[in-house]
Amino acid sequence: MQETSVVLITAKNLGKVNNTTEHEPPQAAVRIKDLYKYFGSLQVLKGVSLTAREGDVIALIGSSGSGKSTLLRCINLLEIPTSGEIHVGEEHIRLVNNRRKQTVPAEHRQVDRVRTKLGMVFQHFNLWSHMTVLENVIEAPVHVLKKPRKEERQKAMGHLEKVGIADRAHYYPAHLSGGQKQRAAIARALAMEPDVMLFDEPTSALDPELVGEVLRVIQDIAKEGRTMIMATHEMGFAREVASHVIFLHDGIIEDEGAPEYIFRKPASERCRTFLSRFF
Amino acid sequence: MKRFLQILLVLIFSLSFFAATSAAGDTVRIGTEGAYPPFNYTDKDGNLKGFDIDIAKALCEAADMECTFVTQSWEGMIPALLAKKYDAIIASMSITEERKKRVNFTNKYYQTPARFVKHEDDDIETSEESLKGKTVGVQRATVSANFINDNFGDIMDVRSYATQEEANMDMTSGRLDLLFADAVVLQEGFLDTEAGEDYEFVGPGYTDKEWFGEGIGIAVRKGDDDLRKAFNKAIKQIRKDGTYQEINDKYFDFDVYGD
Amino acid sequence: MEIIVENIPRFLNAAWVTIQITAISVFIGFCMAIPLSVIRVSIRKIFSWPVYAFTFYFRGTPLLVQIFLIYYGSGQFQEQLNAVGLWYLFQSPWFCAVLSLTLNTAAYSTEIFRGGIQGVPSGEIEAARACGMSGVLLYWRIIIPRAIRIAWPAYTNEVIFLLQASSLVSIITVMDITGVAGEIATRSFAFYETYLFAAGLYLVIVYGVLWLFRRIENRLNAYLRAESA
Amino acid sequence: MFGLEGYGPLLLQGARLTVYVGVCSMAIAIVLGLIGMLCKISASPVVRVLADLYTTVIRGIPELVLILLVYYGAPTLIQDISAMFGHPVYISLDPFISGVLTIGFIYGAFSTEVFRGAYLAVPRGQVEAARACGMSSALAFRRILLPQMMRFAIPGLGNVWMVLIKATALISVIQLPELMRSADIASRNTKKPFTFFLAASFIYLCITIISNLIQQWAEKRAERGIRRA
Repeated sequence: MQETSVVLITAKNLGKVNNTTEHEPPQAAVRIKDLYKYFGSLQVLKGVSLTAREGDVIALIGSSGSGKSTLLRCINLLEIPTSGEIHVGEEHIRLVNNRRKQTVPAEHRQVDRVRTKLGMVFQHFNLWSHMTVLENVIEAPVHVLKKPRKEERQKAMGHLEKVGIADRAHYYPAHLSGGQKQRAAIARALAMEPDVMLFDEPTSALDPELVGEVLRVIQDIAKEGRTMIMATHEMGFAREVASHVIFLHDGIIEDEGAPEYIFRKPASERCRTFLSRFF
Repeated sequence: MKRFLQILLVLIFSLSFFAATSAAGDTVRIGTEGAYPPFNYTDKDGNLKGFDIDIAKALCEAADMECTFVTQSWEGMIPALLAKKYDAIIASMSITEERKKRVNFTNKYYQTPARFVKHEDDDIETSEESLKGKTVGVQRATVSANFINDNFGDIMDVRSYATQEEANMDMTSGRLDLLFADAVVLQEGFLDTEAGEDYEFVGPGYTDKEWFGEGIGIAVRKGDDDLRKAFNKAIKQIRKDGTYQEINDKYFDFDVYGD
Repeated sequence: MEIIVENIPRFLNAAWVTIQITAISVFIGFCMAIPLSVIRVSIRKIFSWPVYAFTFYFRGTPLLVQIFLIYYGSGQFQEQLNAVGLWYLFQSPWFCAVLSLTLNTAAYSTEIFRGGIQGVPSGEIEAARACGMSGVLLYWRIIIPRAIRIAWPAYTNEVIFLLQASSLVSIITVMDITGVAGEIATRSFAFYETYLFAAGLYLVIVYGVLWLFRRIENRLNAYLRAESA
Repeated sequence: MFGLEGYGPLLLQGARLTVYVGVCSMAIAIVLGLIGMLCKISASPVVRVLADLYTTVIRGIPELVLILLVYYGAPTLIQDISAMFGHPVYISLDPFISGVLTIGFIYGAFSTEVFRGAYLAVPRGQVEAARACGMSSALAFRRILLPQMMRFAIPGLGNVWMVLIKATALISVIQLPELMRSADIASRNTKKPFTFFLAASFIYLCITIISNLIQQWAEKRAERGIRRA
């Protein structure tokens, strides 16, 4: 499949693209090449390539089991791809084969370093249940990035303010609603000041009435010009916020392009059938 | 459910009464410990051996009684006698005032003093300042233990063992500075064995009546006067006819009966 | 009855010995069990196997055997222990008691905390990895704190068991509650009075410890409690 | 193993007695456990309180103290009480009977909790359906509740057995020549405590392993029963 090098022509991104072209082409924040992933004999990804430039908002769509989550989890090495290349910023994540012929990262330190640049928001929030919301947010900056606790507390309050749950800072996750939990998880990811945010179906575990509040927060973050890759079932949202949409089917990128293209007249028949269920 | 409870209660009581009555009969049941060499101990086939056992057999023969042996831990010796688990204790039990409140004793069948044992390289005397702070091993619930607790308990570290053999074992492993027990038990059960060859007696033999009583006797339940008299007669008889001497010589090269 | 009243100071002393021995063993055992349980879940068999063998042995044999093995058994190696200067320690029944209780509780606690570690939701571990945590940091900050909370009720039971099991040290001459009760009972023939009193004393301590551990559990589980704000 | 200076057979004899004591105690524990469970779900508050008292008190007292209490204390207690009524009754418990009764009594309390858990695991509708068919409560218990409960109770009872078989070592303090006591005798006569207590511990380990295998087999069988039904 071809690499995504399409110029993105949404109203929102227009200004940005023009801006950067004046200096140099925007840096690729994440670049993936020929990614394959097997679970035993099950082939989940069959050669996926993708590039996210700085400021891109990429939406991964497709039916369940199409490989969206796996692709996302491969980027920060929560799943180790069977083969393929992953570049995050300047770094090329080196993979080697171990004695049992399994692919493993060559250097675990590198993986940890790369992960600090990738903020991840999970479908099931995965907040650490024995810590309060605030503790959740400052945990990684303080203990991984070794930043001073006091400063981080202030910054964390800022992040919580932004996602709108500053008043819940001293609550434990068990006492929050689903939407509040997910917003706390987003604050936690933001606290690492990541280069790229990864969202793994952030709203699919939520009750329908709570989806909106989370999407609004994500939209606000996108507006700040943050690079984001998001697996989602919210087509309206993808259409509105994404700069680039990728349709995955059966581990292969079936179709991709600007939202106008994908949502109006996608070339792929499968993509059209898939989308017809939503509109 | 009530029936369940009834059945259980009946079960428990029948078990306990079975235990109490099963051994009752015409034979005389003799309780002993089986862990107090050379007076009574258990060999590797589980058989009882020792001076007490031989004396008991001789007494039974002399008194023309059928005898069986029952082993019992030392601490439970008197309670089990009272509970009619057996009819007499022949287990090197000292005749003391404390025990006489519960049971009756025959005349003594031997008497030996109690003594301290130390390692031959150790420089310990039985003076108060020399004993101060030393550890001494005794067998729990014995006259020796009572004597040590009452007379030296405040200046020495007293360790009480369930059996004399465990105390001996700890003496050789160096955990104890002193042992205190019946001199013959220490001589035969410890000093004369390979394990005890580097150890020796120190100080005098203690025979204070207040603690050590009138020697070693056979305990019977209060009221069992016939049995007590029969044993007394038998002791006299074996002393006279040389059986006692024979058994004495089998175990000791001195007269264990005392004076 | 007077016998009990007369001996109350001795019983209180003995209760202190019981508490002391249990507390020290629980503390050291806990400190051992945490790293051991982490090694126990290690994928590398070379590391996890010895720990498994250790827990299997100490959980599969009676504590009484372990106490005898350490106390009387060490006497068999007196010379060797003397040569390395350890005999000084093994000479003391108190040390042997604490050593065997410690090893025993370390083995049981290791398995309890292993269960706790395996019960930590995988999502929370993933979230930590996604933040760049790994190795010691991941265990120290996320997995172990969570595992302890999960395993706490089971661990409370283990501590109660150990407290009761400490009565066995009386057999190697340590004068704990059971030891003192035994000595008073055999000398005075007041068997049931003294043992019943000892049993009562244990009950008080056991339920005291239980209360304490419940409080700690409430503290630890603050995150589950209904909010009163 | 059998070259233990001629004491091998003694140890094996002891092991046989250990298993025998364990099985007898377990039988009592199961019976008491069922009774205890029935009391705990009884309609009468008095019965319920008694059952609660049984489980809380017994589980708070060390086994050793209870063994000593029953063996040394119970005969004198009965003696003293009966003497108050003018007819002193002397009873004696031999080590086997008092040991088995005590261990059974203690682990009956633990089985009570196991059975209670199993009882709660059986859906209420099961018994209701049986009563609706006109079964008496006793019949419904025997035919419907008990068989289904056993399935849930087997793992818990297996754990009780594992703890119980190790607890039988304590009966050695009242001179029952089971495995522990045999090892004790052998080690004293040969002055090789380490060797014999180690050997004994391995025999206990074997018993544990075999019990484990049997438990796994029993659980599988119980599972199969479900699928067939």
